Amino acid sequence: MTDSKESQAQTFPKLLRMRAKQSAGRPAMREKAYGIWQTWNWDTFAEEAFAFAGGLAQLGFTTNDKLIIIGDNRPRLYGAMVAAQALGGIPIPAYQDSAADEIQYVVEHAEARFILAEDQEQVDKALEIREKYPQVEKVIYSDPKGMRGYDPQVVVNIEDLMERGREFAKAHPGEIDAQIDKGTPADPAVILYTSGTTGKPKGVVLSHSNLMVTARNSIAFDNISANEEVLAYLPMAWVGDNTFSFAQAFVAGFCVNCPESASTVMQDLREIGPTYYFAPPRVFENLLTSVMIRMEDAGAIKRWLFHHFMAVAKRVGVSLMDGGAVSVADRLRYWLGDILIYGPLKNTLGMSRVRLAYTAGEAIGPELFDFYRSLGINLKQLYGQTEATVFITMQPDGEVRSNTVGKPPPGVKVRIEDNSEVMYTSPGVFQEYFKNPQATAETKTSDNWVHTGDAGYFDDEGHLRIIDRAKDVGKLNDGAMFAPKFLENKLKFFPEIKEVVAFGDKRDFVAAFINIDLIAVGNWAERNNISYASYQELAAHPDVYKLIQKCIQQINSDLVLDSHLASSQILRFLILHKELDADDGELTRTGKVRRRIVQEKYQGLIDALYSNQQHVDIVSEVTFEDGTKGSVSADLKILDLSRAEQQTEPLAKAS
Amino acid sequence: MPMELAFFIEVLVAGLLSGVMYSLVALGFVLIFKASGVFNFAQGAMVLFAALTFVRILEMGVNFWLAIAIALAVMIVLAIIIERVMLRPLVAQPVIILFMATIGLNYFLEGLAQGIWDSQVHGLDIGIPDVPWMSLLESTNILISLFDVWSAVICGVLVLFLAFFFQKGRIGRALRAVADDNQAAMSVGIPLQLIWAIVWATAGMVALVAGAIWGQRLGVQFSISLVALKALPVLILGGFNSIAGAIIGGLIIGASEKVAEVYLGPIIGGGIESWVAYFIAMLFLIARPQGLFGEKIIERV
Amino acid sequence: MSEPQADNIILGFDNVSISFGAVTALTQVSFEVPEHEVVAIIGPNGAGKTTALNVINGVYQPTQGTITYKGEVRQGMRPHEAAVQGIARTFQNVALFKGMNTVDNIMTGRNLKMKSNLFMQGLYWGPAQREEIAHRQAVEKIIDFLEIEPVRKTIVGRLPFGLQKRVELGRALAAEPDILLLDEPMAGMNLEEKEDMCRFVLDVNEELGTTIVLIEHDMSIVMDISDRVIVLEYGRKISEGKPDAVRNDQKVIDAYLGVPH
Amino acid sequence: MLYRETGQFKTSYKKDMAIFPIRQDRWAVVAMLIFVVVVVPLIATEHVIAGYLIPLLIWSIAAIGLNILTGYTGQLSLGHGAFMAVGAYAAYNLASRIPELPIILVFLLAGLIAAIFGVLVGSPSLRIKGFYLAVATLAAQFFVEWVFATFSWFVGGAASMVIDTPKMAVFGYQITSTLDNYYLILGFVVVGTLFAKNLVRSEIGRAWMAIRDMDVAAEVIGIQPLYTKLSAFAVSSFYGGVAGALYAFCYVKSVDFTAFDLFVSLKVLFMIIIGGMGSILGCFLGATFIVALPIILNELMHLFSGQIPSAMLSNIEHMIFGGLIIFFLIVEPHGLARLWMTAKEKLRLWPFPH
Repeated sequence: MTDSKESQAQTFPKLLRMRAKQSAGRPAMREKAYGIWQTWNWDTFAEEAFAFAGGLAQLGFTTNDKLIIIGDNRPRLYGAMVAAQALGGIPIPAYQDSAADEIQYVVEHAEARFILAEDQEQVDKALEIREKYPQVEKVIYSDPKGMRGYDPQVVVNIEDLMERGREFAKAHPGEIDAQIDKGTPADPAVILYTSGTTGKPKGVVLSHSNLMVTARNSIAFDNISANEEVLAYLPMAWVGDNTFSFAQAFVAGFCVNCPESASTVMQDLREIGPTYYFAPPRVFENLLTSVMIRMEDAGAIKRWLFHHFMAVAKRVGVSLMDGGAVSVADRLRYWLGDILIYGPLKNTLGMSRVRLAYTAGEAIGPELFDFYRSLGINLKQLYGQTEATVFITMQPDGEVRSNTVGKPPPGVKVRIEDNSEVMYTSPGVFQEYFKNPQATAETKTSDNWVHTGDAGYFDDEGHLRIIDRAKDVGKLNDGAMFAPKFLENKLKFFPEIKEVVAFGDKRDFVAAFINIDLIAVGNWAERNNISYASYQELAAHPDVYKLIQKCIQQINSDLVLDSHLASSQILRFLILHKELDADDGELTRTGKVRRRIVQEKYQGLIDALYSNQQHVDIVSEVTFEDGTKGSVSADLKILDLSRAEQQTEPLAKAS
Repeated sequence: MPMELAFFIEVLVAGLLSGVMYSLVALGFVLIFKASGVFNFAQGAMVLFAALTFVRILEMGVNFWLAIAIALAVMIVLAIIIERVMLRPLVAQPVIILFMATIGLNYFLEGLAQGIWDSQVHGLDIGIPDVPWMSLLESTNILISLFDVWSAVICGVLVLFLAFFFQKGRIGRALRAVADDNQAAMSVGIPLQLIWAIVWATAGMVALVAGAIWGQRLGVQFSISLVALKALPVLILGGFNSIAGAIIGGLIIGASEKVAEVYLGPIIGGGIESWVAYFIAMLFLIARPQGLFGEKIIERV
Repeated sequence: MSEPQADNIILGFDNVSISFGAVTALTQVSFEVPEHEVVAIIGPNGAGKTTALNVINGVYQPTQGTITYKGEVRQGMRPHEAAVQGIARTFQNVALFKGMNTVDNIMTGRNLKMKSNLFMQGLYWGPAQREEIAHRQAVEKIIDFLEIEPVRKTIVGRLPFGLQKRVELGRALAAEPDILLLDEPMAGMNLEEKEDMCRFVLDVNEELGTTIVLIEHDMSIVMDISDRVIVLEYGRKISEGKPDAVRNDQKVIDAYLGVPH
Repeated sequence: MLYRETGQFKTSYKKDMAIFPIRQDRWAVVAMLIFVVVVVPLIATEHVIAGYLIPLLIWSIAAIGLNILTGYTGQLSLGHGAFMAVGAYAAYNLASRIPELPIILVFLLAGLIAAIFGVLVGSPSLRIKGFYLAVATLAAQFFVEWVFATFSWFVGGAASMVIDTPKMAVFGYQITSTLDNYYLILGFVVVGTLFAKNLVRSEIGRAWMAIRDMDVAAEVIGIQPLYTKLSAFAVSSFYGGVAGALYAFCYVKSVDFTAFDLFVSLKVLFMIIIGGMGSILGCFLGATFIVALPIILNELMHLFSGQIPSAMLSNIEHMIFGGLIIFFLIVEPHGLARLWMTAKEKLRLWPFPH
């Protein structure tokens, strides 16, 4: 991007003002609402955003004020981010499915006076917060459904506010523009509260420059154009969404599409057919699981076609994409497969038009990764953090590997500490943790290098490989390295296994908790005439134990081949009686296991794993959907596995 | 008796006598409609099939009564086959689908009947002389064919027998239960399939009688399959699901059709018997949509 | 119990009786429905509740007595005329058009507001197309309101019962009625669906000011959402009033407990 | 498989409510149009066009008419042949008595006259329903047959009761060749199909279907039963009338009351049942099936044994025809259109089963 005007626009309000002129008539945002894709062009989008800014100003919103934004991905909420920025304020998107008390911490910590809540549900949360934290002055809502009987002094409709803004702009022309002009690149553009695995969330302050420069660099890195279509379906509070659906969209000028509701994401994805797609490994995994389950029900011919051509794709698909040597016969086979299977499959997955797809957040199973790539979807990995404004390393086209996360893009420097921890410095390095200088100092060195907390190394090709959280990497009692994440990810690639927590640090051997995948195992159970009433019942079934045992044995025999990890074989396991749940604090809101909390909560189970017991009783507390708490008790079986021995054939040894 | 009056009575009685035949055919429709909700369009083809079977067996030199018995057996077998092959697989379908199937059946049976027995005109003599009833002619100056009287008597007996058979007794109760609600009837153990086979076999018997009588009149040939259409106005008038309606309706239609044909026909062009019965029935229906004996339908919502 | 003011009565029954042959379904029933209220009709099975609704919207004509609607005594009104006059309703067993999808079903509710003639519709040109689109917009608002977006284009025959009830409510709402008759809107629903349905009913009543007459068996729902309750038994009104008062009425308790009389 | 809809999103109701919202369908329709307009005249022999395609197209129009009444509105009719007859005779009388009328207008007026007749026949439909109404339409069928067989005024006094149709010209261009007739009919088919498709997706179409699916509920939500049913009768018999006129003028080139007997009514009914009730596409599929079936049966039987007497041949044809109808109703009571829909759905979901 060498547009001179664009490089002058160094804050998002300025950039939007420019887009409104330069890209008028081109779609900026769409939202599936009332049955069709309602479209905001850049000019109308900007007009609404700045009208809202005017309205906010009328409410007394001013420099350094915080605007808490709670809701699904909606054009108006994105507009509100710019509106807050235009007045020198800071938008703080919050996770929309968080409970009121979780958001309350953010509101209080940020000392916010204004909350923008998407709909009645969020307004109720906001008012609940306000009861305990009356400093909240106004709650603005965008979806008027059910909104009656609320105190008009506190609860305000965004449309009314925009109207007031427009009147204000008429009465004071140039006022908002003047405010926008005051903004500088170093101003904070957004505060993103990271849920973190421990302790209270920290507010990562990112400046306009952070977002804009990294966006510009990444756009250049992948040749992203103004013609991309993306689907904004991941939480606005997550840094990735801020980058992909906001910063990159503004800089490149492409169109962001907001799904109708969480339940229609797949359908909306198919309709839009994004060209640029982002999803965490979990989503790709779920999609693959659903593909496999749906194929189970297909007729024999279709199943045969599917498996036959998927085998072809597995063999040649990836090298075709990477420009490797493929025989003409295989090219022909792949072409036929594309007509019969890959094309239709991508179509049903909504990925026909995907030109560029990224996954990040967690390691992705190599087979999962290769599955998508072999279909001809240009799926790549990147490694990033909120503190880095996402990008630390990215995979360049043609250098995509399943087990590494790529190279640092231009502008980013990465080094590995002696304890294997990865550190980086880049234009995206965050300003500070909001109101937390101590944490800032712990994470960021004075010369702007950031501790990632991840352990990794550069391989021979110069690609970074992340093994685990630095603090989680431990040692077994025999001195061998123990990287739980690595084991867990390997196991999680089995569709039957949803979640794994592995233990082994300062232990004699590795043991694990397993969560089965209710859909995949349920389907398997149905086919095998195993009846069950609940997750708990299914999880405790002896045949299910056998099923999982087989998976683990397979992993064990893989591990035995790796000299560093041979000791990490899982020798005992149990299947948890409940699914790990974010509502119970066992997972983060982004779905990562909170290892420490799990360890504390299930200490009894861990002790049992390292005893001779063949089963163990457990009573645990659960939080139901309506917020009430209850307890679940169960008697869990523990299964032993024999240690796999390396084959003593000389060939295997030689390799 | 004056000529005009005698002539009118002649016309009226002839109409009534042919009306009995309409009643019989209409009864075939009604029974099937009550049992399965189907308007059996193949009734005409069944008449043709039964008559052809009968006449060809007779022509082989088989004894009259044996021929009747064989033809009847054929019609019963046919009914069972129809139930097995056609009705059973269509049990849950909308009535219009069943109706269409009977039209298909109509084509099939026409083809089958003429394919097996050929499509020539076959003369048939069932032993009733088609001569005037002399004593009546002499005493009252009214000319009525003995054949009409005898065939009316045969039909009338059959009609009364069937009406009794299907109104009273176990079969009758079962039939009514089926007519009210297929599913409910099945759930209390009434063998739906058996009921269907019985009503279709009965329709086959009706077809045989109608075919035999009409066959002597017109010769057994394709056109006697149209006789069944004559019964349709009776159904409108009497109601698709009323046995009594079929009887009374048949008489009304028979009489009024003849009267209209004789007195109205010459005025407006003749050949009006193809539609006039329908018009009479229609006029009646507009006044009373549920037919003569149909119950007023209270629509439940 | 306070008598409603005469000037805000939208619907009145005065000594209404109806019989089918020998069966008398309603006997001299009188009541009044004040505008903007939620009125529940309750009573044991066969009490004549559905018949009362059928009389209101013209499916049946009363044998005796008069019905006053919007201040005028009504005579021989056909159901479609009632619809034009602002009376909409839903049915106990869901009477959707099973061959059509959700959008089209709700669109039929707006048919009476559509003016294009047949020829223009066949051309689908200009005003006819604009009219279709305008009404589609209105229908989409209802779909949004009832939260049935995911099944927008699903043939309603394939929907679960609870959703069908919602679509049917949508179809009734599409006519923008002044008075909405709901025949057991929550029958056959689970608790969550019932709660949703209650919310919709109250929203309609409060946001649009629509008068609602509903039949419901679930007493807790009746007590929660209705302003006024009418109790029928064997075609006669045995009680009427505020929910609390009716609940404590001995005659009602007897009727529900089945005390012989 | 071929249906790849990813990326086909609608940003306006106009696009969402289009007749063919899926791009692949639009291509298929355009390809079909090019085929029938350009390719068919190039590759088909005169015999094929005159003997097969022209009747196929005319039957399609007739089937659209009956499908509107029976498939969309749920009013069973056994008198569609009567409406066709009225159209044919009306067209003949208009064309021969007022020669200056443009022929297209003649056909449209003929349709209109048939529509008026249809409204008359349908007028009892408010009171009588189901098979009663079907028998009422049967009455119309017999009545019309009788009228045209009895009064020679309708054929300009011709004693044979059958008469040739006059010559036709469109905007001064004489319609003489088979291809001229083909294009004239094709024009009616295209416009008529579009018109019908628009009707069934509009207010009136929804009213028809509402009456069909649940007439009490339809009335309760404000649909006037009488107007709705009569409009269906009117539109239905309009199409029937135009089809009848085209049949007489462009296919058999004479008006003959025996050409529109009860079996014609049944034939059209078969078309919509086999093609698919409540589907415009089904009208074409059904007409194709009914036109093609005897041809195929004939060819097949000639192939296997040339020496079967023709009477026997006709009987076997009847049996196969009737048997196929029953078979078809058992296997797919919703007709070819439903089969097509299912196939399409499968193609959309391919390789997944659901």
